[in-house]
Amino acid sequence: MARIGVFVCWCGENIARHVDVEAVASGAATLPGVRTALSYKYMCSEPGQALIRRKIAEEGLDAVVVSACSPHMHLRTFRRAAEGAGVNPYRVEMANIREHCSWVHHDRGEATAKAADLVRMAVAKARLDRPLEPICVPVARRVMVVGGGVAGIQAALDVADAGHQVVLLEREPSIGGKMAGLSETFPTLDCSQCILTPRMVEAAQHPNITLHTYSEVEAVEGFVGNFRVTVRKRARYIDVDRCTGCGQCWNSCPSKKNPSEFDYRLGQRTAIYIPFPQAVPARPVIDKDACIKLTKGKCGLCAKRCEAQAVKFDDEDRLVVEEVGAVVVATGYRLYDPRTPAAADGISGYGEYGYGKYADVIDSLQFERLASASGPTAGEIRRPSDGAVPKSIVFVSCVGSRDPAKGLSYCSKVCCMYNAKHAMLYRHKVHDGAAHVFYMDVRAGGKNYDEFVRRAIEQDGARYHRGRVSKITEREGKLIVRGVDTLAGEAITVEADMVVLAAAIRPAEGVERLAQKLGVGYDAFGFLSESHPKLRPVETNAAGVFVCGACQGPKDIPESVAQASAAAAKVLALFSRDELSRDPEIASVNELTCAACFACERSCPYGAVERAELRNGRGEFLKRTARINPGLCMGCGTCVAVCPSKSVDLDGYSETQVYAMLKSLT
Amino acid sequence: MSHAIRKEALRALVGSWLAEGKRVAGPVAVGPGRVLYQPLVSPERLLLDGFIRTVNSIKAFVFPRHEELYAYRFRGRQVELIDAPLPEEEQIVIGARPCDAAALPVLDHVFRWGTPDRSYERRRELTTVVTLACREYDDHCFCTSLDSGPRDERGSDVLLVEIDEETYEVVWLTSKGKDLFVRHTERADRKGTIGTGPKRKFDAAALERFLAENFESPVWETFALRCLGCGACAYDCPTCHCFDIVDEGDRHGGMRVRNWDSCQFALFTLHASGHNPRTAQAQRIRQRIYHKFRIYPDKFGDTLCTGCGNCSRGCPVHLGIRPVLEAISALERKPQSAPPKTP
Amino acid sequence: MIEALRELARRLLAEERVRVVIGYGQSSPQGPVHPLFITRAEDAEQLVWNRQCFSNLTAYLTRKDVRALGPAAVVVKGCDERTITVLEKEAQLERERVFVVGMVCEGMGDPGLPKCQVCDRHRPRLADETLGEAVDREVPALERYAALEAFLARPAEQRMAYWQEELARCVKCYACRQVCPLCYCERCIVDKNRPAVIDTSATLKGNFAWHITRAFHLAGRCVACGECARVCPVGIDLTLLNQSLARAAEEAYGFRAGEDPRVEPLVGSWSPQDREDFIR
Amino acid sequence: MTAPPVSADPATAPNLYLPDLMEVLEVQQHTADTKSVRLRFRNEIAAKRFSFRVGQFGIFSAFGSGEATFNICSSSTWKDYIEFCFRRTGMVTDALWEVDKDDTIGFRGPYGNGYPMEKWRRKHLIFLGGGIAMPPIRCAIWYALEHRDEYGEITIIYGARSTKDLVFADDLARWAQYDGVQVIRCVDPGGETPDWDGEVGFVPEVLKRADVRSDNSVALVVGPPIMIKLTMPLLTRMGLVDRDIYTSLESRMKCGVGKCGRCNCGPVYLCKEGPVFTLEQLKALPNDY
Amino acid sequence: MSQNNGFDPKIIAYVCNWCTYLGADLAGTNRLEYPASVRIIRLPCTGRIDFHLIVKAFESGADAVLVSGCHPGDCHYTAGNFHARRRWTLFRALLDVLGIEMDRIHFTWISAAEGRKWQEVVTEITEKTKALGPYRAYRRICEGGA
Repeated sequence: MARIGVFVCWCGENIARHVDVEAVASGAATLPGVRTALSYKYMCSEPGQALIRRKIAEEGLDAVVVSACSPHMHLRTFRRAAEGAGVNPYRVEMANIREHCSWVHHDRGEATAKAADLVRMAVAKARLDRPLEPICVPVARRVMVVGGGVAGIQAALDVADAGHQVVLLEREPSIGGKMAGLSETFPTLDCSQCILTPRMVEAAQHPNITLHTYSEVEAVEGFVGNFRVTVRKRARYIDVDRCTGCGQCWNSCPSKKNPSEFDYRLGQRTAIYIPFPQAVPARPVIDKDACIKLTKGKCGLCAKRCEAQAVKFDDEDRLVVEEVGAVVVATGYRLYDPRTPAAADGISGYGEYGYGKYADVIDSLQFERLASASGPTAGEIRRPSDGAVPKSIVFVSCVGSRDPAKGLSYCSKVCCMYNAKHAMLYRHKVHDGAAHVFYMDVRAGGKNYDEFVRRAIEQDGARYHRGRVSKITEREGKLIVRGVDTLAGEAITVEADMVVLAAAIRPAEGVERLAQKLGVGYDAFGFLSESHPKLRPVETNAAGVFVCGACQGPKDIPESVAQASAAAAKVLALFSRDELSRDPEIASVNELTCAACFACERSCPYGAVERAELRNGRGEFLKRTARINPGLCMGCGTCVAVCPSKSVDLDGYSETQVYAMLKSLT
Repeated sequence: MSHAIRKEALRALVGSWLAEGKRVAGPVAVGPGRVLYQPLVSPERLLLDGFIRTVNSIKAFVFPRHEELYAYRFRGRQVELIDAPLPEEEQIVIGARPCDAAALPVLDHVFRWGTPDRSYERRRELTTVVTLACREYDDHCFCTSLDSGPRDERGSDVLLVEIDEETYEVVWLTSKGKDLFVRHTERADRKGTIGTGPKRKFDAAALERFLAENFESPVWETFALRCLGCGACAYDCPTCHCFDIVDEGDRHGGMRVRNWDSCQFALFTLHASGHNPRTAQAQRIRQRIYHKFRIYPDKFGDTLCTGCGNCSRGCPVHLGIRPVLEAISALERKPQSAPPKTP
Repeated sequence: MIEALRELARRLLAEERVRVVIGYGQSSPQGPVHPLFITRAEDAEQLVWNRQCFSNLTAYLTRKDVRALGPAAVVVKGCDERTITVLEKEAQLERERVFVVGMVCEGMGDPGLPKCQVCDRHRPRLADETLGEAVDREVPALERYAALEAFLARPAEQRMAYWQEELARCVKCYACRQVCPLCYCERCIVDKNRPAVIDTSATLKGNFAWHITRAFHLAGRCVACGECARVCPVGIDLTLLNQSLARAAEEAYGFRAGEDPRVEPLVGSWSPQDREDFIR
Repeated sequence: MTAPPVSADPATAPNLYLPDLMEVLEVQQHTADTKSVRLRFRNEIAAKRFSFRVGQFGIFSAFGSGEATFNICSSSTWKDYIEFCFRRTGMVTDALWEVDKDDTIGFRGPYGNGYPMEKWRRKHLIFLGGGIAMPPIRCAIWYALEHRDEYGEITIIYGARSTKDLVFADDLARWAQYDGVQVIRCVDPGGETPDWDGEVGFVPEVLKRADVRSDNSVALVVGPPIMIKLTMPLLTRMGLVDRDIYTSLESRMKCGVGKCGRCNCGPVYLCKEGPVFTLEQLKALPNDY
Repeated sequence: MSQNNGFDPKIIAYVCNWCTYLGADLAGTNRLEYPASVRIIRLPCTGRIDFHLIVKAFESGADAVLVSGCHPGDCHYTAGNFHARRRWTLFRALLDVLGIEMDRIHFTWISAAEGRKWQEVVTEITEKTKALGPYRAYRRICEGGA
């Protein structure tokens, strides 16, 4: 027979005011299996815990029910206390008579009755708690950082500098991410590439960092401390080890008129190319759809020119497996596409702005390239349609952002700042140019941020109009921008040579698929979910997987970098342990009754179910069965629900326990 | 000379019983071609002809499929037991088939063996069985192969034998039965007549001989593959009486009940140790046959089967006892030959 | 057709492609048709094929004693064959160990069973060899669920009353379970008692729990062969329960069990777009 | 012919299935999954009425969970309590596992035939037991020891899978104290511990090795089917005749009074005509137990 | 319908540990009052909640059942609630054909941030259930016998 102690907390007045704690305790004393039941002012206080420990000793208790606050508040506390007195921590239950009772029910009779029920349920459960031991798993001290933007690079360098191996994964041919394409950065206006490139090189040359560019995550197995990540290295058609990056190949490539991804289609590149001069690694890739050799079978000039003989047209995708103990996701963002019609994900665009229709309506990242010294116009602001220098530019804020009607309700956070920056840069380069900014609100929270915006307006003469742009049309090579100035309360029309749309920031393409592979949650917009918005900002609900940068939500550079270092710190904390102990409240299979239909396997979010064979003492085959890998099981219990013969059960929330709780309510 | 009752008079009589608040049960149509013994709500629903046999049997009225044995209440660490009240209500089963009625005296043996089963006894007392002799039969019927027949009187209190379209002869066999009918019959000069029933399908003596030697015999495998292992045969059977005892209740207390059970279920004999003497369906089929045709007769002198054929009629794969017994007597006729290879 | 069937059975056994042919037999010309297991080529002439071949023989494919015989050939109708897909998806049989003999079927019973009235699988599609010629008639889903529709037209209280009366007759003989090709669990949940999930008593309580469970365990699996209802000794129309789930699957997910071997089982897969109009 | 008159008047006849309420006096845990429970009738009259023969069994209730059948493993000579021993294997034993001093459980019985201890008088006794099958032997051993002068030499060979699986270890020690009693404890190979002072090997082997007096002897063999199967022939070889070799069969039982059909094995109902059989009778039974 | 005021309904709530349970905690922290009719059974995830639990709840005398977990995409175990959602959709069809009173079974997504929603939901279903009265139909089933 279980020997249970029930400890009812007053929580000062918090519980006692509305719940007759004495009555609850004396009622509990009569329950089957209960040896002692008493109440105390503050159970979580040191004397309260001491009381529990003493009673455990005196009454030889083997299970404890604390009737107090939420288990999310103090279950750990009381488990530790009970363990200290020799009771298995997993034989401690809590009845939440504060958050779920005294704080929400003020009729003393009702509250007390409910409290009694909650205690009865907890006792019924505690009676059936099996003593459990934490599961220990070794930690592979090696991290994979997914995404080679500024956040990823930062995280990688921090961990690598601490002396641990890092695998840095980048989907593009070069690391650097969005920041590598920016012109100058607010609020200091220092050159983006100038500060980033050294870090890129450092990452590439760091003895502890293995770089996989032009690569993506194919599959993820395993669990915290022991992930097996399969990486797809896309065919580059270049032997990276032989290639010296001399440039002979791309200089000789006849296929020159391919839109440059790096310049957001404002510039062109050859079929064999490096995305930008400072690319890391400085090794080209061949665009197999543009390459004449690969499409038509002719040409092959690059190969002829390559002294290192690094060009290999027969290259293929390769899968490599990396074993790591933790994963940092830093996949960054993409810009919202302002075109209509609605994309598959129900995010619709602004057809009325004519993006994609008028060559001179561009988005902010395209403008960054125009303003960048390494850009297609070598830093001169020239409009795409005819290369003329625009005499007036309209910058439109909140294109997509803060607009639930378009499917995005959030603020993209950085637009206000870069709009000001863009206006400024434009005015610096085109002194007689007119910079109009249509905005909803100017959000310039941050060190020297507001000052920066004010500078744009006051010193650099950017003209700010508070209001949305309703329509953009074209007339005789001019863009007619119609909008309202809600402050002046009048409709205004601006004739512009160019329009720059501050399109919303969205998570990078395909991040949902990655999240599913990693078991990380994501919100309706595809931004990855942190464990706790305040207290665990870089952790996720998938143990051992961390997030940083814009994949978690819109961020500017300093924030992303800070978060990257935070993620690195978490990784290092994880790596400071030889082995991890995991919660043992997991599923297990009754292999004798399992029908081997593997419904559990299909429904397990963690791939923790294995197909196994049951053999007798002499090793003869008896039957097939499902088996749970305790290392992988996270204890969600979905397998229990789908098992037709109920041959799977979940410790801590077992069938017997749930039914016992129901019975305790009869 | 004999006693007779016109059919509509009989229906009226049933109506009057119901009016008196008596519990009356009889054949009722519950679906296309499906007739069950059911408690009657009105005499109109009573079905007297147009079907061969009910799917279920009348045993349910003396041995319900679910019966409280007693109740228990938790009183702290003590327990209070409340004996189940004895059945009080008189009940009349009308339109029973002879093969149903005949099962009752057979069941009496086991329920009275050594210590009598109280509630069974009580229900037997309270139940009056009005049997209707069979004019029709089907391939499944084999009463005549077991020295029974379409007007077997065993277990009946009254036997009705059809005289013509309108009238039944009323033969009362017990005072209980007489009391029910005595003031409601008219004199008739004709007696009810019915045929000789289904042709004999196997030789009971041969069966006896076979069972004496062949506990281990391939014949038991013969039908095992086909048998699905459900309990339809046992539950539709007038004589099958295996039961289970379980508790039902909540945290305050509950009932200990007995439920029908069947030896055809794989778990029927599963021991706590995990050992199971009958792991194969063949063994379970064998047990059913042996229990009915050897064990029970040896112990109590009666065959635990009345040849109603329900086990075959209700069987999802038309198995049941008869095909097995036919196969056996086929073997007995030419003992040297092996059993049919193909089930 | 029947000769072709016997010939095929002979061949399969003679060439030892299979060890047993699961088909239909008949003890006497007018007697009932029952499952038949042919293990010797010379016995193949015992096979029959007529409008009384109700049983869904795939139920035998998962049985230990049948499996023990070795590779099997099974005779299926269009309605039965879907179970093979489901069983394969659920790792209950290796398709290559089973030779599926498809019989073109004009409907069983006279008049045809309700399911035959709305059958859209007169000709099996998944069989290794199909005997007979006929064309399928596409039956609009609505027609397939007409009986269910009619039943659902009754108010809820009446539906509840109906089931209370029907299930009161259930004696828990488990014929519905034993005959079902997809009820292959080694230990049925109703026999589980640590803890007991379902009252074993044939009371209304136990019967509701049982039939809810039986039906729901077939959610997205039941192929509507209708055997459970056909064999119910007390005539409970279990197809109504199965159909309610089948229709929900078809409506909500465009899913029909056993229809397409490439489609993943319904329960155990999901899509973020799944409907949830009933969730607040 | 109609049914013979009812033998007993149901109005006054007792309810066969109604158990007596027992107070738990003591619970003793023997292994990780076996316990024995000592019970006393809560009702005085019932207590006085009650008597049994060793080898008989009872049906024990954990109210709310159900009934289970166990041999009464105490000696019939102990008047103020009875004992039973169980292994935790199912729903009912899960519930019994929870019982504690002062709790209430139900008891029906005694049922079954029991051992013919009178017939065994003035004979040497050989007790062979395996694992959890010790209880049905224990009652007979104690009975014999309580009537020490009526029986000859007593040999007890008891084997378990491992030292952790021995039940009633303390009894074993006490029996060894009696004159003319030889107690041999053994564990399966691999089941021994460094400090194990008993034998290592399976019961049949140990029996072969042991020096056991077999003239004018009866043997009681209880244990797993395999052990019985291997031990019986040895005893025959030692010169015991089939009717002097006894065993007690395990069986699934529900009613205990020959009605539920569960324990039927060939011509016998184990609950009424068993569970104790001689090898002679066993050979007559079909292989269905 | 009568406002059975004498009757306080018994409502069993199966909630997931990570969203709805915390939502209910938040309701407490914010002192949001609501009827004391609900008894929460905390499970790790809605994925763990199978149809038996709903049946069992009614068998144990519940007048209504609430099943609640994380919003789609927020599942602590990434997909548990997606699995659950599919099963519920199907199960409701079955209950409907059986004539089970559908307005006694409630499904909600309540996040850890939605203390207010928890309060609203509990208040609402309590009122609704009060209006419906005790679930006599299922009581009848449970006491129906054979």
